[in-house]
Amino acid sequence: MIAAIGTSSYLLLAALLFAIGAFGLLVRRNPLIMFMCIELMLNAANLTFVALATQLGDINGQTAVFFVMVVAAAEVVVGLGILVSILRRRPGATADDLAELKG
Amino acid sequence: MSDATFLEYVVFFSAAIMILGGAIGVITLKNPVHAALGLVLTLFGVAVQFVAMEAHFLAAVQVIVYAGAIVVLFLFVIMLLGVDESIDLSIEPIPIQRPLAAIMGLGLVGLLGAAIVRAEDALVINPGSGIDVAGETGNNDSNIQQLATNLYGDHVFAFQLTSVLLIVAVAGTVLLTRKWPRDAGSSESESSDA
Amino acid sequence: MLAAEAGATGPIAFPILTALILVPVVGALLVALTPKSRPEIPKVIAMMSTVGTLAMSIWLMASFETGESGFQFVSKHTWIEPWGISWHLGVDGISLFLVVLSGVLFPLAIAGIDPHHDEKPYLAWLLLLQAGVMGSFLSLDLFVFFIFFEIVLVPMYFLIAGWGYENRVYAATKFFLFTMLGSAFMLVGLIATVAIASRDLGYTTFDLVEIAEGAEFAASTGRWLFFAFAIAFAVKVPLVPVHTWLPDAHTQAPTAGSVVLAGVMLKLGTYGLLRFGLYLFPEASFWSRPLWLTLAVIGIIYGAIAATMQTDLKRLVAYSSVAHMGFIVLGTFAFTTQSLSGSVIQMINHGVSTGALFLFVGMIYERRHTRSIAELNGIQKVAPIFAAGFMVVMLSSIGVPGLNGFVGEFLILTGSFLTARWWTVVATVGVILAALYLLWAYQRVFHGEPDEENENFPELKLKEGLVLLPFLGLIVFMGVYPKPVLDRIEPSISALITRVEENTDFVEPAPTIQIGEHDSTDDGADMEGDE
Amino acid sequence: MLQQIDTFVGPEVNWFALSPMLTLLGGTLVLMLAGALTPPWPKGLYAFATATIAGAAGVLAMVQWDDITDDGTRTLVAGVIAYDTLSMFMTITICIGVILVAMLSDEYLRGTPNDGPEIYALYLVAAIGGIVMASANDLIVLFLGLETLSLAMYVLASSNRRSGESAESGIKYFVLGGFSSAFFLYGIALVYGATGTTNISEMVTALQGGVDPFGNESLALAGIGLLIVGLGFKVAAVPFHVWAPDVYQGAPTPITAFMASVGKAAAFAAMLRVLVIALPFYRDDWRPIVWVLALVTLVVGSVLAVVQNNVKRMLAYSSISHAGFILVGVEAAAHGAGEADPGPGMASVVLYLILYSVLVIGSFAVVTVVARNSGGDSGIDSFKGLARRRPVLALAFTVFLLAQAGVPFTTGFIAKFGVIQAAVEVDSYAIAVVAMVTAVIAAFLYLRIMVAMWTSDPAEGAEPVAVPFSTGVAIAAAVAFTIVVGIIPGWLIDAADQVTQYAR
Amino acid sequence: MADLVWLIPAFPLAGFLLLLVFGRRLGDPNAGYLATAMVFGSFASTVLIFFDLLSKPAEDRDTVVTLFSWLPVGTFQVDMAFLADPLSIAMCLFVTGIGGLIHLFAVGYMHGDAKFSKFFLYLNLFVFSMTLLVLGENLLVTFLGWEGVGTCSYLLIAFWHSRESAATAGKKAFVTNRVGDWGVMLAMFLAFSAVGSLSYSVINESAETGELAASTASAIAMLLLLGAAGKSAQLPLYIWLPDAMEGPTPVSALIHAATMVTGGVFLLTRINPVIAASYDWVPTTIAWVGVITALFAATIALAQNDIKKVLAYSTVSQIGYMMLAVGTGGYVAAIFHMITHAAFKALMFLGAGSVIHGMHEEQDMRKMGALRTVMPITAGTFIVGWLAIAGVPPFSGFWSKDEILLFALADSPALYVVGIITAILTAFYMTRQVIMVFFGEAKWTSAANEAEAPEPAEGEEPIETHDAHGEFKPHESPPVMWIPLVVLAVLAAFGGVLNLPKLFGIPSGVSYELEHWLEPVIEFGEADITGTWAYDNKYILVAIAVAAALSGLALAWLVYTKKRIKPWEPTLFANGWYYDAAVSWFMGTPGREGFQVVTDFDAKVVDGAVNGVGVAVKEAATEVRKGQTGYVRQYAGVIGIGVVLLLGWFVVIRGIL
Repeated sequence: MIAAIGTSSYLLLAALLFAIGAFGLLVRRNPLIMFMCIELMLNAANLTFVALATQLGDINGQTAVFFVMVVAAAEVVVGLGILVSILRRRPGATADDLAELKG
Repeated sequence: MSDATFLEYVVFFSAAIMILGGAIGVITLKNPVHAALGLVLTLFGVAVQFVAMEAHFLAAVQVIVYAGAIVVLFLFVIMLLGVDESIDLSIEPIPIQRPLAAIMGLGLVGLLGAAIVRAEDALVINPGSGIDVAGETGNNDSNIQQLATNLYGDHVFAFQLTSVLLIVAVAGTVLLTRKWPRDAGSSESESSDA
Repeated sequence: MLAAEAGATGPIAFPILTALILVPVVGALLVALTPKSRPEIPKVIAMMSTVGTLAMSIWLMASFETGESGFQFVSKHTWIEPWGISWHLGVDGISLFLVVLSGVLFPLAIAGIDPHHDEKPYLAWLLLLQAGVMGSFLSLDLFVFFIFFEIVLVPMYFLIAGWGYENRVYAATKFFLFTMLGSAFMLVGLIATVAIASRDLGYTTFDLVEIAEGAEFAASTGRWLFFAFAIAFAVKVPLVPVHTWLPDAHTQAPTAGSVVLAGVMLKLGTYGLLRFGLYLFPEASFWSRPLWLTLAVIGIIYGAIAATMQTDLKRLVAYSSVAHMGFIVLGTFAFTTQSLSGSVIQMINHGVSTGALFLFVGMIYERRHTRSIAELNGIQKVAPIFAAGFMVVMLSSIGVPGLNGFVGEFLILTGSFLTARWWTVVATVGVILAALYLLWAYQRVFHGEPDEENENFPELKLKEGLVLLPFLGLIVFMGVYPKPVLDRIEPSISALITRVEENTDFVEPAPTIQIGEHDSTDDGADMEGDE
Repeated sequence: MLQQIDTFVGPEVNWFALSPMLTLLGGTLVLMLAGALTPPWPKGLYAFATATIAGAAGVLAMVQWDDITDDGTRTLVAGVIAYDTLSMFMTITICIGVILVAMLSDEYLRGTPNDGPEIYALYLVAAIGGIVMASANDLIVLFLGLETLSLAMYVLASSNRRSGESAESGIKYFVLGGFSSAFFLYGIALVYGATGTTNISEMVTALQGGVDPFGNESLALAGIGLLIVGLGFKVAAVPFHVWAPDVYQGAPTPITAFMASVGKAAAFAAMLRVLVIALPFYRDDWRPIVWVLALVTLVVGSVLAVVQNNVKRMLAYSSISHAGFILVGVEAAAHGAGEADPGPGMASVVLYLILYSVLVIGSFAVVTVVARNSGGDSGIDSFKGLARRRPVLALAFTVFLLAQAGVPFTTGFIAKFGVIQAAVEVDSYAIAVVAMVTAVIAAFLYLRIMVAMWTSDPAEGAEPVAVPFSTGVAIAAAVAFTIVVGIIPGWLIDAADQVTQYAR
Repeated sequence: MADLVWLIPAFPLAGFLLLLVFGRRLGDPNAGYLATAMVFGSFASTVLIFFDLLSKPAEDRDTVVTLFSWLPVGTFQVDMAFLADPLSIAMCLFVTGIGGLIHLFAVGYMHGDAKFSKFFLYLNLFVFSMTLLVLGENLLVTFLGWEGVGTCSYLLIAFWHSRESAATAGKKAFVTNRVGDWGVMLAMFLAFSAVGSLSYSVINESAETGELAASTASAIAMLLLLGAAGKSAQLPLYIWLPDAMEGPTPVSALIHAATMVTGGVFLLTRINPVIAASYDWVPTTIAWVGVITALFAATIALAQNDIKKVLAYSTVSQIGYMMLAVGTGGYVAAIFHMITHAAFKALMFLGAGSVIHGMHEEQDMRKMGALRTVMPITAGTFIVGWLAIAGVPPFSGFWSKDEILLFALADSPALYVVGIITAILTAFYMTRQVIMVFFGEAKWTSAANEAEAPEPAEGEEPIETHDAHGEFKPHESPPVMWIPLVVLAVLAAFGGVLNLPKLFGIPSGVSYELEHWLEPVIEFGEADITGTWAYDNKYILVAIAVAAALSGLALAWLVYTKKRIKPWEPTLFANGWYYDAAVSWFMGTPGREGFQVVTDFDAKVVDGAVNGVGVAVKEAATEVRKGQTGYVRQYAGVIGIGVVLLLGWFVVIRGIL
């Protein structure tokens, strides 16, 4: 008899996704893709929320996910706004090109 | 019964593959457009998992908002700015960056994994619990109702707060895209209202 | 016990001590507010305020209850109620004359020295400085003491950095950071003292007297706390090896700065050791006395040796301060009535003598624009009166009997010999060295034939003479008739020693044989003229 | 717990209790609409309106303060908002920050395309976010507040489109901010998993006795770790401080002032909420971390500040070391977390926050004026001889710098004293000593600026600095506050001491 | 009457103050006369008090006059008090008396000096301090005078301070004396810690009653001996005295011959009970220090050519005799010799001054000779002094020196032998001097040329003092200068009557006057030599002494007049056994280098450490800030590492435990 899929499997999956997202943010230079990585991390969090909500039989977790989605949307909007305003002036700039401020 | 569990397995693993594959795609594909598509894949996978966990409404929202709005937004910007030229990932200008990333990634997986595994015994799913209220009430919209009640009940303040968040988005984009010397279109702001 | 007497004295009608602090502050504000169009006003205001302060301090001394060991003119008002901090001021024999000294030095420094540029801020800073030192000497509340102890850094920093000589910024910064580092530990120790004391007292208070009377510190705790305080004071004194800020600060500071620094600010350290070392932590101070005695003796010899080899006259005087302050610390930690009284009176005398020395060096710099001993010579031939004045001050600094320097040194050594014999034997060597470096410097600067730079060295001006006169007067008076001062100091000192004896197994040694008793009666008032 | 839609009744809402936030929200909307519909207002009016609104909110908060001290604390709107002295104290702090920043933004924006209502609207809305963070009784709400604040900050940081630095700081702040808030969110998720709730009150009850419902704490622990990451990022605690210097330097100076005051205040308030109030039963787990964070933050902040040559950057690093000081206070608060007598830790933190906010805004106000005069260059050279060109301004800056150095008779000293006292009360001497020593190192930095102002002559061709009216008022107010409260701080300390009666 | 003792110092003090204010206005010579008058005033009051004491019974011939309480701290009570007793009054008599004469002489000698009034200012201050030293009721008042005279001697030696050598000599004198003062101060501390007082009465009483432990007494005595060695120019601290001759000659006469340098002897006499109460080796040490110094200085005097240097070394030698007396318990003899020595040495110094004056500041005896022809009075008086010091009866020196030798023999033959040898040498070198200066052929005619072109070193000295005749010729000094010479000559000749021994049927009524006078003070310490072989055979001693003196004279006559024997003046003696040179070398080279090392240590190591910290912080900061690269991705990396560390702590360390 095979054990049913435990919540922990979902959690592990989420953790993996989260790690990938974080890793991506560190290795990718294209700011857009860095945003995407952040989205990946947020999704991992969502997955965790839902998994735990199911586990706990508590709806709050799902509500949280709902809010997270709104936040993600707003974040992307603002982020892209900033990005656009930069890339307008400096087309094709990568994250590494924006390093005048240092020290 | 065992079919059910088997089906669960199929769903879970296929979705997991979608998620991880998409994620890998995001961080490996050179072309941003492809990366965006990878992101879509991941999002869909997550949506599937939501369904598997009977969070139907969330699954729907996931598809609509994420895949629908956000990714479109990404693609839109990519098109707008034409940042589709690809960056060579084989070279890494910052010396210790990759090792750093590796340490962090593995560290995260390892430590979070450890935490989850240690919590596992307490987390074995027990069918029947969970939020499958359909069984209890026979009302198929139960999940949505539940969510709604919770949203407008306990979380009404947070719900209202999201509007403030959106105000920020609006004001921000207005500010960021106002014409300074010569500057066209506040396209983002419109799309954010969508 | 002290608290009781303080209560007995009670707050008096006119809060003179608060006035002593506030008058300079007001003066500073007025100076700062004077319009640019009237450049002569600031000095007038400054003089008025400092002279007023002086008058008050004289009145304080006059109406001081001789033979009273407790705190007098106590005024106490709640200040920061939630932290148990109160504006608690008072004087006793230990602080009285330091207050008077601060009162005396500032008007002279302001009258005697001209800052050359930006007089307005200069005077404002000086006045704030006076308020600061007054506050530190008068406060009986740990918090109040600390803030004054700390605040004096600011005016002094600006005085050095703004009106100093070639290396002023370096010196000022060094001075500021060095001292601040010391008080960093002190602040922690101070708060810890209060925290621990509050466990005994049952309530939180920063009141020095209440803590000293009410709280019992376990030996180990007390020692830690004491050291936290002592570091700050050791830096301020300064004791070798944390003294190196002093030569730079002294050398680079403007003359008035040096005068005040040597005259008053160094005393904050020794005063602190008395007030917050011996009084607050008798056990710890007694326990650690070998360390302090050793450091003091090292300071005496080391400072003297370093002074001997200096090529910069002002630096030489600065190092001589290190040596002299060493005597004070020696006396402080010898725990005898003589040595402690000697320390207190030596604080005054060192303030007067070294202050005067710095004035002279300043005048030399005004005339020759150099402090280098090598570039000065034969001044006595062209400016005999100037040289004579310098000679008197120098002799007092050497410690020639009949002048003030001797009184303090001799009392310190006599007293220390009872409890710290071998340290004293070494310390006395410092007396020889003092003669060595000062006379050598004097010979190089004043004796010989003046060369062409020095042969037009202007003689002492009347104004300068008038500024120096009080110094010389004090030097002679304190040397010949220190009794009135000693009489006011002694009761507080004996009280202090009693406190140490109560808290340790220390017993002040008495001479082994006692023969005959002394009648210091028949003070032929007419005969004093002949001394 | 499921009821039919028709029978649904939402939680009762105490509108009065929410009035500060509502005022600010209303103000935001008015400004937004004004921006969209009305022709540009006469100069200075936006700023004035903003200040008025913030002032009104602050006054309301004070009124509520009495209300709270009279009939005690409670939670609002289904228990997601804490209605207590802590939130009110922070509300007032934030409102003061907004007022001052608005005053010094006016002139700064004059003549730029940004001279519209949006910036001010963002100030107000960010203030809402901060207040929510400070008074959240639910982690999700706290997260939303944090995002509101952060998003506004991202925009503001990059709002000066003429300067590449501004844009760069914006993007950096955004990327790293998103990164860290993802951690924070994941942390919430894990804690939720461990405790079964995101509501702080329920969390505390769930954790009573330190045992979580599943008898296994590893999720909770991991979650706490991630929460600290998120918070540490917001308060710029080493090693999560990396963004601060660049962003502070790159952002428009008034914005920097806003970040350093309102941003920090809100973030630390959130930290108190999450760690001290929500997780007292894990205090032995997170206290050492806070200790270490405080230590490295103090050291790195002060040491790195010494070698900077740009005043804005110096102040950025110094604000990092100040964050270290506040962390010392948090560490002190940790000892008494959840106890009947929590000790002076929290009080010292909020006291430090309000005092430091005014200080730092004042400092940046001076920098705004000076940098503006020297074509936006805030290098230390542009401060040379300021005392000759504008003695009063130099004096004001000196006051701020001395206060930051912790010199007596200024609020800076009171703040440091409070924190050190709190730390010593709970016997964490080591960190107290370290804090004081690093304060000395940091003092060197302030001395450098003072030397530049007082003892060196102005660069040739440096015309006297023009001090705009509103900015001047702001500076004057800040100086007055710094000195007056520095001399009579009793009342403020009393107020701060009350925040330990928090609701949850 | 005796309680007017304060008048004695009061006069010179008044003089000092008056000159301080009006000195310049009075000018030359009135300032001088004022000062002289003051000193004679104090001499007069001394005489009055002397007779007052004389009128009292011997046992209560001491009066303490307390002016005011000086340093009252707890058990430590020091009064500004004077003690008028036989010893102090005896000292005061010759201090003020001879001092007055020297003042008078100086009026003429310093005539025309630019700083005439300042000179007398200092002189009066000196007399004031000296009287304090003598009259002090306790060690501290004595110390006050002790340091006062030291300071005045510093000021007066360096009086012509633009001359480098003078300035150096002054400094040397002060610092060397300070070394002695170290001993005196420690002695005072010890005395206070032992008996709780510094007043002589208490200290001596405790010594007499035996309450003062022998060890303590010895320590006090030895420490005071160190002080005495400094003040009285004994080995090893004598080096300052020869250089002190840089000062004006009246100063050499007053301070460095007659009065100040005897202070050490006086101090030891003052505390004679303590010496008596200490271990036996203490007085022995004193005696040997004295006698060795005597011999040592005499040898050096043999080879000096500077007229004043000879007298200086002879002074050292003579004081050595006094120390010998003190060490052998002959306190009366010591004081006796002190008084006679004061007379004849002052006489000779003033004579030398007169000679120098007449020779226009020439001090080298090789350029003199046959001066008796041109300055008869000076020559005559000088010869009296010469006979006195040579110990030729009946001149005063003979009596006092004989007394000392008596005690020496009573103590130990060795001391006596050395004493006699010294006596011979003394006679020899003094004769040598007299011959070189006053007899033989005149070499000063050749010295004329030098005088025309005076050495730059003496540039500021007035070449022509009072008579302005062109061509060079030594001349007799004016009356104001020779009158004192005559008076002193009389004293030098007949001073012996003060303390005639019972010999050759001298009526016992007049014998041992001084001894009876001093009885109450020194009775405890005075050694009782009656019954010793020496005491019983005084005649032999007298004979030996006379023989010694005459042989010395004869030898010198043969050498320097008859030229029968080649003069033997080894450079070793001429250079004072290189002792001074060695000390100066040590101070100059290793001592100075040592100081330099310490100073460098301070600058480099101690201060270097302080600055090093600052540098270190900056270095560290510059390193660390390199980490702040500006790459947002790297920042993310840093944060990530932080995350991993935190999770590590929470999950692993806290979680697994």
